[in-house]
Amino acid sequence: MTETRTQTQFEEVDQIVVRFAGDSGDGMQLTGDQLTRTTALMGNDLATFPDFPAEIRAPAGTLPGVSAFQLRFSNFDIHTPGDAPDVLVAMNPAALKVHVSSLRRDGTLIVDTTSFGPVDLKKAKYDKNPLEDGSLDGYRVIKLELQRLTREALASTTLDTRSKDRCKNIYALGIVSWLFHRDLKPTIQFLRGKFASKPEIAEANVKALEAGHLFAEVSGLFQAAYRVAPATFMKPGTYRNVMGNQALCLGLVAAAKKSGLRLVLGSYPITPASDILHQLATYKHHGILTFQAEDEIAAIGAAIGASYGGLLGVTSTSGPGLALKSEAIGLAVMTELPLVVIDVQRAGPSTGMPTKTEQADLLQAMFGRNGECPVPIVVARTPADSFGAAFDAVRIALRYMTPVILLSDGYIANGSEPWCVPTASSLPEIAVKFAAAGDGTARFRPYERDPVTLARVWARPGTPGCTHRIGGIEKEDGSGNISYDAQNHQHMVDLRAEKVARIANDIADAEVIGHPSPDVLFLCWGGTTGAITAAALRLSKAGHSIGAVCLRWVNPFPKNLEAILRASKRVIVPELNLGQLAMLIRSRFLVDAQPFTKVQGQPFTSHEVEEAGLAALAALRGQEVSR
Amino acid sequence: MTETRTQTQFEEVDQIVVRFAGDSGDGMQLTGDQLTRTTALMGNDLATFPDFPAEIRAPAGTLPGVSAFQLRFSNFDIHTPGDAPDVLVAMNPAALKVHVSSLRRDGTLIVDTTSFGPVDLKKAKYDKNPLEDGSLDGYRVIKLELQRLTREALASTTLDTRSKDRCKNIYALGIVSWLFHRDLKPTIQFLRGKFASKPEIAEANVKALEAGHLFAEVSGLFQAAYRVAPATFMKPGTYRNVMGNQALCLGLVAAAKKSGLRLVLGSYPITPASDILHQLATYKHHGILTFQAEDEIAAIGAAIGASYGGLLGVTSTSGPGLALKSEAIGLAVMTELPLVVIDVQRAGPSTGMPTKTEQADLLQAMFGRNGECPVPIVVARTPADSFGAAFDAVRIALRYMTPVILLSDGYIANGSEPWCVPTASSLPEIAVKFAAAGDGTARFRPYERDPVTLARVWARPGTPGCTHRIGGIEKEDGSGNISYDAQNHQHMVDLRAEKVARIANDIADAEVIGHPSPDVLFLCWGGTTGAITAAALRLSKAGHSIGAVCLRWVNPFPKNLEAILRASKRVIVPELNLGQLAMLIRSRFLVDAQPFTKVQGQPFTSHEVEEAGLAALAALRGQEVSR
Amino acid sequence: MSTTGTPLTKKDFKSDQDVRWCPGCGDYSILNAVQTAFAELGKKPHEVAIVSGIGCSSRFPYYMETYGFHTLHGRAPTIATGLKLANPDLDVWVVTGDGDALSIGGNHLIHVLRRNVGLKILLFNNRIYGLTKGQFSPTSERGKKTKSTPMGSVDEPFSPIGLALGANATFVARSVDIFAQHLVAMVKRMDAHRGTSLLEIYQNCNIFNDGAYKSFTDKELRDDRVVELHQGKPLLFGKNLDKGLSFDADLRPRIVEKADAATWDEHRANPAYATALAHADEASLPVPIGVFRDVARSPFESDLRNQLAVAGERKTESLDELLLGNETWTVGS
Amino acid sequence: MSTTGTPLTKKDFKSDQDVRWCPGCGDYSILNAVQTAFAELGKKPHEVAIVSGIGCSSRFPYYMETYGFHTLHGRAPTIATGLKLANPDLDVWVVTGDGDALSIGGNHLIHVLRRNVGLKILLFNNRIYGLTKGQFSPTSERGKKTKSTPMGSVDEPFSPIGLALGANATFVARSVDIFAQHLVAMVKRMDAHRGTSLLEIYQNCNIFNDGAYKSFTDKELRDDRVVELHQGKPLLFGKNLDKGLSFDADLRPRIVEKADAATWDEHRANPAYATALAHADEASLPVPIGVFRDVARSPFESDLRNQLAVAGERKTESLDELLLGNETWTVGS
Ligand SMILES: Cc1ncc(C[n+]2csc(CCOP(=O)(O)OP(=O)(O)O)c2C)c(N)n1
Ligand SMILES: Cc1ncc(C[n+]2csc(CCOP(=O)(O)OP(=O)(O)O)c2C)c(N)n1
Ligand code: SF4
Ligand code: SF4
Ligand SMILES: [Mg+2]
Ligand SMILES: [Mg+2]
Repeated sequence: MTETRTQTQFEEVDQIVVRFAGDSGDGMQLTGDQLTRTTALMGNDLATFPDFPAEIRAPAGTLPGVSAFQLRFSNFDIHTPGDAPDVLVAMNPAALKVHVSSLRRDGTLIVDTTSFGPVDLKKAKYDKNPLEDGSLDGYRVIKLELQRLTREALASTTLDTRSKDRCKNIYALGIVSWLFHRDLKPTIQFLRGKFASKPEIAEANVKALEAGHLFAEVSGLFQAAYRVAPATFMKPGTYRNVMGNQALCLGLVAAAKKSGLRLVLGSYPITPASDILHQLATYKHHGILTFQAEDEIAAIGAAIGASYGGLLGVTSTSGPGLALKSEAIGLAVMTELPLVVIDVQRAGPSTGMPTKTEQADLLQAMFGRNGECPVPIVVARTPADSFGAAFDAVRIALRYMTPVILLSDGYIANGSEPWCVPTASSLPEIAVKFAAAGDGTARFRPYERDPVTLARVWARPGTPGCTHRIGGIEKEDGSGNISYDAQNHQHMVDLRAEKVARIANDIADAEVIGHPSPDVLFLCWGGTTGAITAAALRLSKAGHSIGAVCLRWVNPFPKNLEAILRASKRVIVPELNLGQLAMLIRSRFLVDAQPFTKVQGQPFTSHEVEEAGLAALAALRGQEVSR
Repeated sequence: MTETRTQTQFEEVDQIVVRFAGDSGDGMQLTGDQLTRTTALMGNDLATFPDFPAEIRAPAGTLPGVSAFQLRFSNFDIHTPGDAPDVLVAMNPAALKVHVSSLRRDGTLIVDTTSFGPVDLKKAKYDKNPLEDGSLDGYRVIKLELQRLTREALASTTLDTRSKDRCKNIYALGIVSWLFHRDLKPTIQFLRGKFASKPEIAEANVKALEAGHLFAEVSGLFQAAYRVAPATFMKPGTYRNVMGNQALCLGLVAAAKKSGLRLVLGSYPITPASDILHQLATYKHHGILTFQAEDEIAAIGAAIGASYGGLLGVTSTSGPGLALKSEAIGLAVMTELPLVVIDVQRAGPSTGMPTKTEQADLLQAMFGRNGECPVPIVVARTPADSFGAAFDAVRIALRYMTPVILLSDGYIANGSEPWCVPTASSLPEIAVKFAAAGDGTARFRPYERDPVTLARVWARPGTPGCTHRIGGIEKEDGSGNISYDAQNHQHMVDLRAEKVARIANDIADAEVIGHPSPDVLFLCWGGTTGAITAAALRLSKAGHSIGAVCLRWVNPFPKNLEAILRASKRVIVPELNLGQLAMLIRSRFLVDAQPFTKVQGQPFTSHEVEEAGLAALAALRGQEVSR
Repeated sequence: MSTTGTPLTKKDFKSDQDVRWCPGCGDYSILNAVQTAFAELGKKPHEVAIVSGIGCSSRFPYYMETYGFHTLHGRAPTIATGLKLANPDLDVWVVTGDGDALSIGGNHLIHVLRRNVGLKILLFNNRIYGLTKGQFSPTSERGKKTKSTPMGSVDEPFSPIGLALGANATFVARSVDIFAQHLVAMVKRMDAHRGTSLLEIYQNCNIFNDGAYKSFTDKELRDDRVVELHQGKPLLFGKNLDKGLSFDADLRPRIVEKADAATWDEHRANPAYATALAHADEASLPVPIGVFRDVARSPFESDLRNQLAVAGERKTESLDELLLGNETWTVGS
Repeated sequence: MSTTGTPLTKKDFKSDQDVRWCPGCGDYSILNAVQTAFAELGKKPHEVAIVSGIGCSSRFPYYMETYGFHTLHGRAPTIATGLKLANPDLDVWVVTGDGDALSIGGNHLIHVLRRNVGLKILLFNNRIYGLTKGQFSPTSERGKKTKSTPMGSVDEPFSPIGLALGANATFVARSVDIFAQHLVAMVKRMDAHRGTSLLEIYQNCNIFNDGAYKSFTDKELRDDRVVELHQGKPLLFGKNLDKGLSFDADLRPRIVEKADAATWDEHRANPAYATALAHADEASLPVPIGVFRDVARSPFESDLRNQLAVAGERKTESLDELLLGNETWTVGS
């Protein structure tokens, strides 16, 4: 059969969307990660979407236990992990049940038939065997007994059966690697590294990988393999693949270094923000201090304390944690200390659906504190964009002496894409000036301000001659003494608002993507940026007067936003909530911005957004005609 | 001199505004309270405004230690404690310094000259003696050595000097009582009650009161005494004087009784909400259970637990405490339990100015939680109106199975006014239905709903056959089982929003005060109601096309609000914040509602509001002309 | 769901929900033991409410055919307090983890203990954060390498029992997930106590902290490494109960001859001895399980309810009287 | 504000702000004692930071000519922790009240104690909420009648020292506002300790809880009602130190002949004896003041800083290297 090897047909395509789905014990995330790594190294553009189950490990074979990973890669500029996969690998009936409906009509379904007995089907809530009842007829179904194949491939090893079975996912990865013409080397390297202390296991996995690859080639089950040429549109530079939480951490560290300040993270674990704590904890050699506190309040307390001490205080959490931090954020506003508060949003309200994504904390970030308590809000728009968002958050926090809330979400946090790595020297310096030591003749005035930014002076405890007291009670401007004076309070409330408003002078203008002066404008923020960018680009390319603005700063808005909004005839605000940004825009500009929302724990598909855009355009044309 | 007694001139006036100001140790609040009681019993309409210092007892004689109490009473319908007092009683230089500027030009200033030495003046930050430098020239100044007068009056008693001096405020009350023709009896009764165990002290106080009264009459210092006839406009009924926090508590108890449920208050002390805890703690004989928890979170936790247990859970706090409760409010939303969360707002942000008033927690109440987490919001508008607001909060919480946030503020909480006491039988019944015991054949479904209100069924733990599990994770409608299903989540998010929206079917329509179809409409909520009502009534009476709507419910809005807004030509939203209701109105109705704001820890004066109304009207007329 | 008739069995306390812990998790044994104990105690499902926080352990109520409330991280004691105040006759249990109870929820825990609210608290101590995938917890040993502490933790752990004693707890005990009989017995002891009873259960998390208690719970080691506390009995351990535990002058526990073993008294008013055991070194001394302390103090909810009763006797007042207050005036029509 | 030259005096630690406690409040004596101790310790104002929560007591930093941070109710330990992590050389003090530290802030308190963060905590215990005008606190005696408990509280109070010991605190002591010399001495002892030191200070609130400690602090009663703990010395009290304190078999403290007095050892590894004293009955036994416990354990912030140093030695990496990571590819121009 060896001759067939040379006969492999390669079909050139411009993109592939593949999804792995299996039990949470099946190693789907690892499999996806490896395919992603290889794909990144092969120079494609890519985007990923891992979809975790809520439980650590729900009972094997059940619907709640299904874990999935989707990868899209291409030779052109992509912005989302794709709507419907071309290829679905389903490792058991539950995975099939949950995911088959999203497979493209005529897509390829690779299904492990090992466990399709009555018990397995029942666990997956199947009445009949889907492999037999014709319900999969529309797909190109490839049934494999993966367990048997893997065991056979590893027959010569000394591993016990259970350990052999654990290599099943890697065998499947081998198959897919052949199918998409992916290099095996990076994965082999990874496996040898991961199991360095257990060479037997390492080699068994390598064997399974290669066996899967060979099987795909020789079995003749696949009509052709696919090849996606490297992306060529990308701007020249050095690239790496990054996940959102990872890029966010790198942005924090880079900004800390550029400001010359040590970073102190106070955090308490919570999905999907925990990885920020984990990641930063590995940067101790960069002087990054991480502190796992007893709760979210202690975490932000420590961050505030660190900032008071003259370092860069950061705290990371998700929605319920942000709720707990609200009182303390107020203290940071009142004491005008720099601070970055990261909220990686998840589906709410309350505990909600912790492993699912949503964008419903915007108004909490804006208003979730007692009193008039303005805080600037910056958002991460894509996995790689999290770097810039974090960098910007630090820059503004230090320049304006203010807490900044950085909103990310579960979708970007765990998703990944290629990132053109900036050189350290290309990053802007962040100037930080502390109060100089005094000789004790003049009383130090902690609320003296920079006339441009209104930032107050920052004195590091320990500095001679700068002793001073601050706190959460209203204070007299300049001296910082406690004040209950009516006019002073008005002045300070206005001033704190003005300080945040002035940040607009220091942030980038909004950019319109797609049609440069569109009739229909999508206005979005955060993690929906990928889907909206893709939709705006496609629709405008197709000749529609549709464009998009994807905000980096939500508070304050960029200065040119109003003009852009007024120039367009219809503003659509796609959001994964019930219309939170829309509400801010409507009240601020009195523009009839229309929310386009979805609250299902899942990101928008580009398709959904495109339809909304076209519908808006059609309605507009209809109106124009009827006028 | 006795013959002068009969010669007393009484000037009939329709209203009086008097303010007492002194050291926090001087008993100004007690003095004010007594004058208020008497005035209430004499059948006047009245309104009060106590203004506390931040400290328990700041050093005697200093500016931060000044405590004040303002009383306005009348024979006509009044809505605020008045802008500028007619009479100011200043017990020391600091009190004079802080309050003299608000005294009406040509007003009467009664000043205790006992402590105007250099040290006293310095403490009050006076460079020169204001009694001598002509700065008080515009006022009718009456200088009294109150300490000496009081000591003389009590010369025959066995009290030590310090105890004698403590009667100074009561001596002053005697003077004022004569001046305003107030009955002494209620105060005498009070003094004898208060000092029942110390009859010597009681009698000394009574003596001081009577001596002050006599002194005022015989000294000839006053040209005339004033008489304010009882208010006649008042609807027939039995009246009492109530403070806001007190009325609020009575509303809670009444609603609990009308629903047949025991009330459990979980609370943690915080100014200005603590009195709710104190007051309810005295209602144990009504079955009211109060629990002083370890913090705000435990307080709301206990309230939620009580509601889960089938009782009426209530929690009370102020702004910083509401921030801490935000996560738990989300749980109550998700588990759809009835709960009343009371926020007596104070000036923020952060610790802010705890003894001062503000209305800046509205957006926190609306949005201060993670995820889409709607909560109805009811507001107390005046001290007496707090009764109805609390009653309504309970009624809706139970009818819709939802947490309700009740917003009050420091100004209404501590202010007082006459209240026409309803009879118990005139209050509406609040129907509560618990799930009936089951026989165990059918699984209990805790998320089955009333088709009209969407309220879920409420099962009291302990009921046979109704065992069920609830929690903060998203749940399947009907069964209440945990669900991560995308469509179910959308359904539940929409449903929770819809449930709150439907409350609009159950609340009173908005009423326009003043001009029935005004060109300029004031839209307000909460504690500014008094000032805005007064302004709207006065201006419309004066022929201006100005009216006002004072909202009882802010979420949802009453159904007829939109029509009212659209019918008026200009909407002004006066608020003690930077424009929070205005922002909700603008985004919801796309109406150019203009905020008119003040953030100074003080209520609006009617005068300020009137000016704003007239300015708006003038601008409108100008526009109309120029069009 | 049966609520009448014949004596109930363990199965009657099983809900219809699939149990979703990792295969092999110690939580399964605890679930089993609690269901067994409840059945043996003759409880009725509808008379029990179980309140939990957030964590793997806090999923517990879903699997019990009783009333259940899965609340917020760390806040279960507060909600359970409200529930118990609302309904003092209800049998209220709290299920919590080491993170839930001692990290974010530490304050609520010590406050219910001091108040002695009639709650029965099962603290699943796996010395790790399970649900958030393996960070160290306030009971993790020093130097613990986890995702959030790649170089090892530097936090000194709490002794949950020591802390509870410091908070003046009236009933404190310890058991182990796999010591099924002992665990059932401890659950029954808790049930008998009036006021708060706290049971620390050593629980294995086989995914993120496997073998945390292996060194003294393994079949072969158990006898020599565990000492059972029995009221009025000497502190003996070893296969043939041939070794003893006593206290030195500084009250440090130490291993002694059988004859010199100290006698255990769980009823001592002063918690000092129990404290001495709670802070004993786990590595060098046998690990105590059983009841550390059991003393009587009136439960919070009954004291509070008593006040209502007394107040009700002292003063009767109609709603009308309440609303009118003491001082009114009338405006005629 | 002088920061150089000649030795500083108490006055150098006075800020320019008017002190705003009620006349007669015990807080004045404490302020005085701390200023005295700081001066005698040769501290420099700019090297000290005082972090407080909210309460009358927490106004303290405003009156001290040092760095100061008046934070949130209950949260001072968290902010002080961050400050100490940021600057381990800074001399960080925490001022808190019984409500601030033990009610809303209880969890943060026990966590800094267990971690042994290098903070010096002055806990002003007046057994009442002063600033909010007189509700009972977690240290108020049972049956306390206050605004929020008109029929008396039913809460069992905490022993702050007992709780701290339960949390594994390394330094715990007690003093009294009006025992000026003792108080100064205790502040100095705290200063010398590495890690967290907690000083409970009995403080009179003459407005809302006047005379709370009168029964043993009054001049005439003091000798018979207070026992001072001294390292290595017997527990003696009485005018002529003629009475002793010892422990019975159950470790309950009891009054004995001078000769039979127990010897005090604050360095015991096991906190059981200190616990026994902490929970002793205040009404019937002399009240202990002085150092209950002083043991060595490395402070949290130095352990954490050490890890940074070790990590820095193990691996040097430029920002460029960090950003690039291990796997990159290049797109040519
Ligand atoms: C307010 C809040 N913070 C953080 C979390 C995330 N979280 C969930 S469970 C948990 C800790 C679980 O540890 P433990 O209590 O020991 O329970 P286990 O899973 O080990 O049984 C954390 C940090 C949360 N759900 N809510
Ligand atoms: C979040 C929050 N809750 C409540 C309060 C109100 N409050 C201020 S101080 C205090 C208690 C003060 O008692 P304690 O700590 O004993 O200090 P003391 O005044 O007695 O010195 C309370 C409840 C607050 N400021 N913030
Ligand atoms: S993660 Fe650990 S504690 Fe959680 S279910 Fe799995 S084994 Fe049990
Ligand atoms: S209220 Fe009490 S604690 Fe507060 S300042 Fe006054 S006397 Fe001191
Ligand atoms: Mg755990
Ligand atoms: Mg106190």
